[in-house]
Amino acid sequence: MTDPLVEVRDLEKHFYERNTAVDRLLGDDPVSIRAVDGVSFDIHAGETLGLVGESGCGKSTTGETLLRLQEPTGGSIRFDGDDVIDLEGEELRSFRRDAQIVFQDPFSSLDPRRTVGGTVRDPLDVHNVGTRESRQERVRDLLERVGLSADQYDRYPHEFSGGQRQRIGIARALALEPEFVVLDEPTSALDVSVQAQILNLLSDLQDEFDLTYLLISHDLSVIRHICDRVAVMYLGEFVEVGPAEEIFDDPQHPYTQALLESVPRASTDEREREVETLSGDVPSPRRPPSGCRFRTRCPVVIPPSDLTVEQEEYRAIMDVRDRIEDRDLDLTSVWEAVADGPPSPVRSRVRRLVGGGPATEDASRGDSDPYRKEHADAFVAELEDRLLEDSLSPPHDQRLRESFRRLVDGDWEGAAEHLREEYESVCEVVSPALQQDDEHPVACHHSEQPRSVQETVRDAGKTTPSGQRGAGDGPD
Amino acid sequence: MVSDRTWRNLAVELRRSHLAKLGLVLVAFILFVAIFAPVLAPHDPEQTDPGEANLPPLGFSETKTETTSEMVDGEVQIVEEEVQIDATSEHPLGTDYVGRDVLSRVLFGARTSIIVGIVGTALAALFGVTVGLISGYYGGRLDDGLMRAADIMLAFPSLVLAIALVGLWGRQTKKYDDPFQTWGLTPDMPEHVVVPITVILVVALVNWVWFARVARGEALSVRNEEYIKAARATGKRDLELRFAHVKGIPIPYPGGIITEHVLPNSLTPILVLATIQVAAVILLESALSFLGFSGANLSWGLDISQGRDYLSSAWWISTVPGIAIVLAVVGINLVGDWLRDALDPGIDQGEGGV
Amino acid sequence: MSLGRFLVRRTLQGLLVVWGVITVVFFLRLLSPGDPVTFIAPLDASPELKERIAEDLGLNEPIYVQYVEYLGGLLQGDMGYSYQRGLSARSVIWARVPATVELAVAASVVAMVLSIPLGVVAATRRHGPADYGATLFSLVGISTPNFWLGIMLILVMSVQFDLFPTSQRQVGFLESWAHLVRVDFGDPSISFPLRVGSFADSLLTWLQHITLPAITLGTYFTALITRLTRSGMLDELGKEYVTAARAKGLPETLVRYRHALRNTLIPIITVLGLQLGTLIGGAVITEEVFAWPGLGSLLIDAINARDWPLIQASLIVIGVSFVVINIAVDAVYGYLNPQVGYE
Amino acid sequence: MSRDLLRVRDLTTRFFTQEGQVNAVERVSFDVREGEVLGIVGESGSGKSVTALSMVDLVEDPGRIVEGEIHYRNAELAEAAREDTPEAVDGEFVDVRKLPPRHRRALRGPNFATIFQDPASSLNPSLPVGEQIAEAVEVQRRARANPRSTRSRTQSYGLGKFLLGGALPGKGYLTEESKARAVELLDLVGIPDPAERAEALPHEYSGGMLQRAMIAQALAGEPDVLIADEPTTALDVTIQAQILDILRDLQAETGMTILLITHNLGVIARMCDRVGVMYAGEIVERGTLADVFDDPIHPYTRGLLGSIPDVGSAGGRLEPIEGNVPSLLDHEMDDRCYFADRCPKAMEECLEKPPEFDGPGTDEHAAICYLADHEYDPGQALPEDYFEDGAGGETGSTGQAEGVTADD
Repeated sequence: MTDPLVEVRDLEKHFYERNTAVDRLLGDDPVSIRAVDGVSFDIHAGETLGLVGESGCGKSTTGETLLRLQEPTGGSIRFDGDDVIDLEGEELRSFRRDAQIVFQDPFSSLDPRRTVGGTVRDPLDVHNVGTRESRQERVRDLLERVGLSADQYDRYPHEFSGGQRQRIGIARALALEPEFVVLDEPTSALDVSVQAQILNLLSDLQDEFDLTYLLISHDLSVIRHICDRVAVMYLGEFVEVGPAEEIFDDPQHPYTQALLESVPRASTDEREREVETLSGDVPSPRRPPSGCRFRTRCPVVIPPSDLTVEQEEYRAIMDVRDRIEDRDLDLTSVWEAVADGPPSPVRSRVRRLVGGGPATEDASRGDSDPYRKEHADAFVAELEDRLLEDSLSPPHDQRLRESFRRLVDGDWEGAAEHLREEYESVCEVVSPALQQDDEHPVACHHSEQPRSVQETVRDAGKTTPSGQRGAGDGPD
Repeated sequence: MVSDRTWRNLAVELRRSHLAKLGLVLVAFILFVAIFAPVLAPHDPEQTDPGEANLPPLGFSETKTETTSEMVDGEVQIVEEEVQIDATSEHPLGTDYVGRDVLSRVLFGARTSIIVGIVGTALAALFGVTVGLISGYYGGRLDDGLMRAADIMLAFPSLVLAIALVGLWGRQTKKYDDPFQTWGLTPDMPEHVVVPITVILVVALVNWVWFARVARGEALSVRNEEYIKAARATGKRDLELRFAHVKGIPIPYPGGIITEHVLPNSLTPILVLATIQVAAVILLESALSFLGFSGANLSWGLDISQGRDYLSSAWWISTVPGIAIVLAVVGINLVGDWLRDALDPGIDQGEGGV
Repeated sequence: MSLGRFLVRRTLQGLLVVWGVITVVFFLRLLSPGDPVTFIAPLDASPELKERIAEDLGLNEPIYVQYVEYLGGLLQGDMGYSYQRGLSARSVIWARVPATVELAVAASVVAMVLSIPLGVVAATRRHGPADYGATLFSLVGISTPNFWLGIMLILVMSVQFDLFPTSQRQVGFLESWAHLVRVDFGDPSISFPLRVGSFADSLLTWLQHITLPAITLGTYFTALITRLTRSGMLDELGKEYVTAARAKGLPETLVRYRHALRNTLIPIITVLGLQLGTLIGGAVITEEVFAWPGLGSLLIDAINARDWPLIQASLIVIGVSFVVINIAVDAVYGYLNPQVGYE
Repeated sequence: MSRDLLRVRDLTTRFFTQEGQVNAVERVSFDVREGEVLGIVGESGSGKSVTALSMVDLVEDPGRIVEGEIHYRNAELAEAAREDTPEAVDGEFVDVRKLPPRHRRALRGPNFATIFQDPASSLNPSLPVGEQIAEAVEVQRRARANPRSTRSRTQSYGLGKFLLGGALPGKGYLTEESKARAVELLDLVGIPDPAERAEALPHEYSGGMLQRAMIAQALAGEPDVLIADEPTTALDVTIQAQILDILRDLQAETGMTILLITHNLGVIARMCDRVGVMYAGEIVERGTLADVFDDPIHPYTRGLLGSIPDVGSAGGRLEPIEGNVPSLLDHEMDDRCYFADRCPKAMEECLEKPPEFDGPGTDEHAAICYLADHEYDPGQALPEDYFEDGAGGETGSTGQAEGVTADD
């Protein structure tokens, strides 16, 4: 294997909110959003690596950070052997000649005030390649090559359709004859029929100029059509990487499986196909879940080995536990519901105004003790009814009620601890990781994990299915 | 630079809206008057003629009872006589209390207003847009700092700050000889055009904040467009010195992303604000000269102020220049609306301040 | 982020701006030609008086010492001394503030009451007579210099029809109260012969006096808000959530007032804050035209008389009051727009 | 087969923009059966969204519904309309277009409900979500409270009430019952902890949750027909699956009829019984799902199906449809099959408009194309660059017509 054209190790990109001068004065510590949190991958010359994931998972940020359009906060990037991160001035500009990008939105990627010819010629002017005439000549060839006609040189972007504008964007990217091109959702904004034209053009260009692509997309069918290898991303981390056929025909990570299952197929038998949809929403990157970040939605989260529980029920219990751990419960409205029926508009309006956010100050502690004792059962019942779709089978229902009882006096920590002893999963304690230089690494405790992860699991006194039954037979 | 679509939008909007047509006509008229005042004016605006004082405009000749006191054989007697004062075609809009021709003064007043309006706004735009673009494009602490400075400037109403500054710097003016005079076309007209320098500087200093805010807003939104990222991806610098060789002479000009991509795409709202600002500046200039802070000798505000004491006897001295201001400012505002509706209906309505 | 935190942030930013205002005003003096003493002392001041002023204000010390002293004085309410009038700047200003406040409030009330409904009607009945009327009125309104409008009102109302007294604010709303409670207002330069008569009588006089100036000052403001309301409403009515509200079957009036108008008012309030400068600027001129004994005319007299300490004090009062009002406007904005703090 | 609920005949909507007249929807006819999911598929610029808006009379300036009838089977409505607008009534069907505007507006909510593509911009950003749903409930409660004839235009809510409502909480438009019902609806569409979430603002919701709230709001009036205009286009694929499941369950439980409009053929396959394919403002092919997907007649449908990369198999090269979507500007559309300039099987005869559907009532698989009744005859084929120099050439047609807003 020749060494890869692009080598990325533990790439990180964190954004900081609320750190203006006034915030610091107010003592607000800046909130860090870990958009890209330590991803590693290689791309070999002539190969197309697909980067797939839902919106907000950090795939576009990865693409832009790779090209230094955004400054990485950690990790290393090597392009053609030399390190990209500390490139400055002239060296950075020459790196840019070899690595280019095509953007998503045809209406925002072209400067409306400049002619099409001017836009494609811009890179050549910046690096003053050849003479003014030779540049114009080159631009005319490029326009023809991407399927437009040379005499559209002096037209403005508003005179072209979405598909034609993407072709102009591609022509601009190829102006400096790069080796590596990042395609950031090149066809997401296009109609299906036009998308096919662009995808064909991209693969023709790859063969003709032996380009290396990093294709970023949320559309799995586009990824499957073009890519040789695929990396699946979730909330800033890679969960699975591998050759396209293996990822699509035999996905290992529960998230990849759910992703593939959710895509509706355009065939007549699609109606009868059983689809097990993922529950819940993507958590906020400001407070990613501990351990495996997919555990809050994972349909096969691993219960402690000594506990016998149905996955359905375990998922419900884990959802309740997440909310208690994050204190994401408005106890005041529960008390109101218990005390006098539906919450009165005035009080809730005032509470929202004074900033009584769900998790911060807890008005219930203000009520006198005997009042709460007497209403404790009603409080527990109301909480149970709100949080659980259908009641749990014993002994779990009892255990949860005990935990809710602790919430009666607002003891968040006690309630969380009570459930943690019994139901804590390895998934929330130990973060799975990708096996280095493995053909098809999977960051999930159901699959073979690197040595370091196995040790942490053992230290935490947990066990994983793969640990017991050896590698790669996937979840039952 | 200006694409044919922009011209087409302007033409389409012009055909559609009558107000736009009215606006263009008014502005064209005011500009024409301001440039050719010496040729158009029937009299020298500064030439006084006590005999012809307080003549009413055409169509308003009136009879007035005048009371004069006379010494008639040793006692003071009040004699009332009916006096017939007729407007003359010599002075179509009448004369002021020292007999100067009101029409000529209004024509020359246009010149001062337009000069202050355009030059003042241009200076404000130059400074404001530069600050706004830099602050919006780079953001962060620089942006915070600049915007706090703008807030401080905004804390003073434009007129208040203007008066204070004029109070400090005095009412300096500069004389430029009138081109028509140097070509000998208008011998009996005043040789010099008196330009109130302090007022122009003050107006620019007071209004640059509106340009900074609009430019910053535009730069903030344009900065995230993908064509800016694409430009950076090709290695283009934000700002770099470029030399354009005009007939062999290298003329330096600022190149790079900010001037070649951010500025052109922020021009429309800046252009619309500029038109509104010219109108606002004309109002401000007339207010300053009304309060006696302008130093320009031929200004609409000054005439209105001088006519205040003769309201009951010669109402037209104050009224006519006022109407001229309203016509000019309405015209310019209509042109501003036309530009906004045609080019970028989405611009918010943050009117410039007076 | 709750409303409370948002207000604290805005107040901090406001204090920063207030400090900026004071600093700018203090150093404005350096822009003037000539040495400070001749600049501050009254024109006819004798050399000894000049010496005393120089020593009194510490003009010989380095500038930053003066600045710190000046700031210290300000904090204790000492806003400088007007040598020309022989009065402390604070008392002179304090006596003038009620007149300006009265005028500004009267003008804003006129503006708000007229312009919001006018703007809404113009937006909802597009291309109808109301729309053209409102557009024309608001266009002429913002294009008319308010001093000329004042003079024309005087010409028409007082000279021709003698409806309203031309000038000299006889009795203020506050004074008519004072008439009842016997409060003395220090500054002799305000002449207000307190006529004995019923409260209603003095109120009527007050109304007579304030109508013309209020209309003069209020016209520009009314025209401006009408234009803002109209375009704001048109903007909101074009948005998708209005179409969705109609798709719910909501009656048009509900869509207009509960949804579109409410969202239109929110940005207008912030622009109002900014435009307050225009109101105070306009007040300066209106007071000059109507000889209204407010802060504005005081400032003009001070500038004409080159009474620098008084100019300095007036600028600071105007600047600081502007910033304080803006914070209040932000509070209303925060209450109305629950999204605040998240943007 | 279940009975027809809706019969749309020759629906035509046009936008009168400065660039000229845009024929967004051109004599569209289709039927909707009770309890079925009818899919309308088409790319941007095909007029599918304008069709949806035209059904609920929400086409705003500069657009106007020029002609067309929408017959809606509703016995009670037919009875009520028989007195003042007899010409609108035909048996149990009422032509909604002929009802006075006020009565047409009254149909939105109890009879027709609509959900839109981008939930974030379909809700008022400064009002809590629960309150906006309660509004929809309140409108229906007040509508039902007084009989149809005396229904007040403003439901007694004018400017005065708005000012009062803002000040005194009790006085507002909403009542306790409508707020409680809103919470129930939120629970019905699977939003966790609905009582508390009802008070949150739209920006505190994720895309998926917002779309659920929109569905809850649509259910407020228990409508006969739910018109879903690209309901999942703005959502990620796992969230899209959740929303499609909710729609399927609701449809199974309430037997509600759904008119689903989307460009995603996968979504159509997953949800719809019958399909209409739209191109350049016309329905060019219609039939059951199996007919249209397994043996499509119209070359456009075949082109569409051919150009989708299939996630199931790593197919070879895609066969795209060449050229661009026509601009729909009246002066640029000559009277021929609008797809001819992009059609691989274009023939001489295609230069005249192919025949309309015969009887739209029938259920069989049909397409507006000569290939429907006879084979492709290469002899008659149009030369390759026939449309190159003509108006329809690739460079000739300008970009998207600016004036057209809601059709893509």
